[in-house]
Amino acid sequence: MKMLINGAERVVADALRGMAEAHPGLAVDVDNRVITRSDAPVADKVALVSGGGSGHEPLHGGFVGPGMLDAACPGEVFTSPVPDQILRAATSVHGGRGVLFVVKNYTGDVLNFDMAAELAEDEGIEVAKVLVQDDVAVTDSLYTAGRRGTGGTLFVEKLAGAAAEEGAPLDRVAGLARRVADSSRSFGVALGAPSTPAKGGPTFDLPAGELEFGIGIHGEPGRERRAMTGAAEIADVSVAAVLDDLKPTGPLLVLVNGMGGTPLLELYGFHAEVRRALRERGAEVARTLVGNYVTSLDMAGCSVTVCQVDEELLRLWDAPVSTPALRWGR
Amino acid sequence: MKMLINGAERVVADALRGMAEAHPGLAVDVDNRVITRSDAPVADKVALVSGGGSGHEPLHGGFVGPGMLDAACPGEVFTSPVPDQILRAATSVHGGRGVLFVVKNYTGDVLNFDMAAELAEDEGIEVAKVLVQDDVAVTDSLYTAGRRGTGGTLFVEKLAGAAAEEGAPLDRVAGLARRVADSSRSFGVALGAPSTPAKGGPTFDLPAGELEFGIGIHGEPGRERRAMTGAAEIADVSVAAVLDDLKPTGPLLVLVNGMGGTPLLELYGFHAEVRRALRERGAEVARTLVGNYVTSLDMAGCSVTVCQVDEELLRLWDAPVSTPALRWGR
Amino acid sequence: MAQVDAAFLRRWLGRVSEAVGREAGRLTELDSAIGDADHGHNLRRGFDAVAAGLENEPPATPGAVLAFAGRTLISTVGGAAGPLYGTLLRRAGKALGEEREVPDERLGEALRTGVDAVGQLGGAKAGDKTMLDALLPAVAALPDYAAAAQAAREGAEATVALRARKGRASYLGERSEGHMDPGAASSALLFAALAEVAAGE
Amino acid sequence: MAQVDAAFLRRWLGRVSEAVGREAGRLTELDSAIGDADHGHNLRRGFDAVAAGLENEPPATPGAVLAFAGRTLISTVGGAAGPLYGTLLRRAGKALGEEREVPDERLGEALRTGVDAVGQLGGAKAGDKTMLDALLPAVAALPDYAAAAQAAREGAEATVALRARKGRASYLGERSEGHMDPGAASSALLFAALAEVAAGE
Ligand SMILES: Nc1ncnc2c1ncn2[C@@H]1O[C@H](COP(=O)(O)OP(=O)(O)O)[C@@H](O)[C@H]1O
Ligand SMILES: Nc1ncnc2c1ncn2[C@@H]1O[C@H](COP(=O)(O)OP(=O)(O)O)[C@@H](O)[C@H]1O
Ligand SMILES: [Mg+2]
Ligand SMILES: [Mg+2]
Ligand SMILES: [Mg+2]
Ligand SMILES: [Mg+2]
Repeated sequence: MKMLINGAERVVADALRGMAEAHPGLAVDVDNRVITRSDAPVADKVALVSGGGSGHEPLHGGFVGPGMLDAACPGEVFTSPVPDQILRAATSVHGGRGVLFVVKNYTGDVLNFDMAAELAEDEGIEVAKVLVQDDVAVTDSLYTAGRRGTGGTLFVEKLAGAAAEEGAPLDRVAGLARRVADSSRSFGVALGAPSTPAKGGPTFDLPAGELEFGIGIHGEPGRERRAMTGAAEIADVSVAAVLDDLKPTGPLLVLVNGMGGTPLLELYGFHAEVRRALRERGAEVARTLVGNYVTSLDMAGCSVTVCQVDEELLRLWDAPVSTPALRWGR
Repeated sequence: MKMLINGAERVVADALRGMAEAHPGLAVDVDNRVITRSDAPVADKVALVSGGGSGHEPLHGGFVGPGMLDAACPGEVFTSPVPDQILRAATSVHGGRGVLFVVKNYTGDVLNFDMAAELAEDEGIEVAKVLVQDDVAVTDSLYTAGRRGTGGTLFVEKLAGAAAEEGAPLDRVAGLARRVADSSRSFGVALGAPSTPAKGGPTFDLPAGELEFGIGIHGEPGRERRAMTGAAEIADVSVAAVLDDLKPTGPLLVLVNGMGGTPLLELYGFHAEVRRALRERGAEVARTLVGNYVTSLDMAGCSVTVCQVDEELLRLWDAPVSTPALRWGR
Repeated sequence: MAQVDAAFLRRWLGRVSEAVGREAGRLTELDSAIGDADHGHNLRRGFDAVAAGLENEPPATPGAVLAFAGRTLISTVGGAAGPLYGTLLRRAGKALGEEREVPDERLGEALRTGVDAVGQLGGAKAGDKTMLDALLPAVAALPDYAAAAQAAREGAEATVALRARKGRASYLGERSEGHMDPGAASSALLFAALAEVAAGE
Repeated sequence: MAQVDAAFLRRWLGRVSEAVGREAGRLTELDSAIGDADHGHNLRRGFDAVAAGLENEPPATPGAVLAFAGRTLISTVGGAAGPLYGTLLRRAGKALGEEREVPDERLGEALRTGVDAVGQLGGAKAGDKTMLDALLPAVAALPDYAAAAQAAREGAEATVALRARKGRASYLGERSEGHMDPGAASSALLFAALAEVAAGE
């Protein structure tokens, strides 16, 4: 598998150098692998720190900036960051009002962020944590590590980021973040496997006529293989999965997300089918995002995320945001 | 080859439906395949119309909005739009001060836009045309159809769009657009072929250890095959190709563009190498864009575009723009 | 046969539509080697529309049939081939005027006029590895339909060895050699269909 | 052999580093079947750092060697395995205290303490198809190093039939059956190396 890289070991460091030179609004500590707002620490503001394995770009580094994250810690490809790195991020953006860790629910992420939280508290920084676990493909039971965090992360980071920007205190920002996490549901489908630099090729084989349903964003195989089908049916299945679980009673934010290898042309067409399926089920859509936001390297496929919102959350969604990947208002 | 579609014939229509529901700032005429600013026609403003084959998203539809294009006409995948469609776009956005056609230099695009220009002039609309021909991989000689238009199109559309927004008359907007086109150079590399819906699979075979140098954005094979190499060398070759041709004497806009199938993680790493190569050659970089802007469906690969700017062009670059794919300022 | 009427030309274009439908995959395959893999599918869309339109409201004169077909190709095909083939037929139709029947020679002249217009519009010459390499020998052989079909086929075959100087195949430089030009291949289909319809009379 | 010192543990971890370097591809391959294809490469990065650190500034006590190794794994590996293996060694190191030599039994107890900490941190139990399925039988067999290595290997083999209940393999549900757990496989490497070093004494 050919890749546009200088070698598997250098991928993350090279990408950080490239981000540093691309975005004047970011300060990138390449050696310690921490991306912060260039104006951090912002005094008297709750700081948001997130992170996770690399390979999901623009998540999380592309969401650093006013109105969203204060810092992101990218780990190796598909590998959670280490506690030292998270601690460094927290200390460098802490503006005196505490830090919220936005953590996707994977064993590795949870363990490393928890260790970092202990270290940060040792240094006198108040830390709260929100766990994103929106992927309905995973049964949340004693028999699993719990639901994965995927597309819902974007909603949590945007809405909690907006609340922090407005000056809300840590408990309020954390409470709001948890409310958003609780109101988000995702479901993903893969048409092919991603190729990781470490493996040097696809992480699983997917025969020509088959799809993986209920995939994550780390090149894990999905819950189930099904025969290849069209965009309409994939949308029906995905929408049913998220709505049956969420049972929304109010308007939704909708993210139709590309996994990295699906052309935007196809993603827009898929979005049309998602909207049809939502309409058929009587769901009300307040805002939409279509694009590659929470990716899995070059995986062909897509995911649907919905988040039920009220007036406050909608206002926070519309609030200005200025990051490399999400930018509107002012 | 699996695709997230409902059938090859429906791809473009479905995508337009999906765009219509994704972007309230756009008005999409799905039947006639015309995407316009929802506030078009804007009175007393030169209108910018572009278009070309589909499969290059976000180009052009994603660049419709205040500060950039007034309308885009998407053709079938990799197929120029037809004159009727372009005419309809022109008439629906014409605000009384003429229309500028931004045309990528391909035989099909040139012929169809020229036919549309004749029809529009028959209807009393003043039309000017700028031809984008920035791809240095093609020798511009009697023995070719001339240089292709690729990444430079984004610069032309942004800068001319900003000039139009400021109220400049048609001859000024057209002159500026031509100046930008003349100052832009691109070079692209493919790590694999894209798959088109019509063909149902890759448009060319690329053996494991080889790269295509000097590719376009339509799945055409490149000028030359070379042995696979790392990001650093690919950057060296690309930067040398554009700089040797442009011989810049002033600051540059730089676009490090993904072709659709290369992960953003890799693209950032490649950007780092492009910047190194530019530095080594003494080039000055004023602004940068890294991402998938002018794509070739799911093709793995990248291109480098540079555009020499002066103070006026830099001011126009920084001017507000509000489109699905490019958005800043106000 | 010495005269052609509107029905004859409608039969021709109907048969072209069938042939292009059958061969769309092959034409797109040829275009994928040195182009952008759309030629067959574009032409199929266009000639389907032509055939459907001719069936719905059959024009009464040879000139009107060709003009209608040309306009339809221009507004449905796109790409390079749409305006080129569209112009060919539109100009040929114009040249035929309003008569209800024209002699073979007049059709031949009209098609030559159309092919000249293709040359003017696209700026290509014989040997540039384009549709003209099939079209030019074909119209030169008219009004002998069988000879025209053979000339078009041979002209298309001969493009294999050429280096492209026009269209997107020209981007490939010497790598364009060794492949048949897709537009020349579709032009051969056009004249094969013409010969078949003429032979069937 | 009845006593272990810092040099013994440094030899152990050096050999683990070699084994993980050799087997990184296989471990990542196992992780690609039911995980995210990084386990081998992550551990190699971590144990490379451990080996390099131990060479630069060799700690003088068995406890310090393990504590250093644990801290290094935590700050270089990431993912699930980093904190888990890191905690195992850090806790074991703590349990060994400051003595310069400890009997085999004390090392066994310390490693049992470490493995218990892994269970507490990750919340997994025997049979959940994790590294614990190799670690638990291994530390139970200590201080017999050879028996521990064999128990770890058999424990890893036995994970093939299990359905995962922890870690990302649990997302696969029944599809996780039929594959060896990568963490159990790397645990087997750890105890194989320990037995080799012990046998070499
Ligand atoms: N300038 C030209 N003059 C004549 N024929 C041309 C010219 N450019 C292209 N062609 C013909 O058009 C064919 C390609 O048609 P098509 O694939 O439909 O268009 P596109 O290249 O826009 O995708 C070529 O094979 C060639 O025969
Ligand atoms: N909760 C847990 N308890 C014990 N071991 C676990 C747990 N979760 C995962 N593991 C072990 O970690 C291994 C995966 O490690 P690694 O691939 O490095 O981490 P990640 O899953 O974060 O990519 C699994 O094979 C399993 O043995
Ligand atoms: Mg991992
Ligand atoms: Mg084309
Ligand atoms: Mg073509
Ligand atoms: Mg793993």
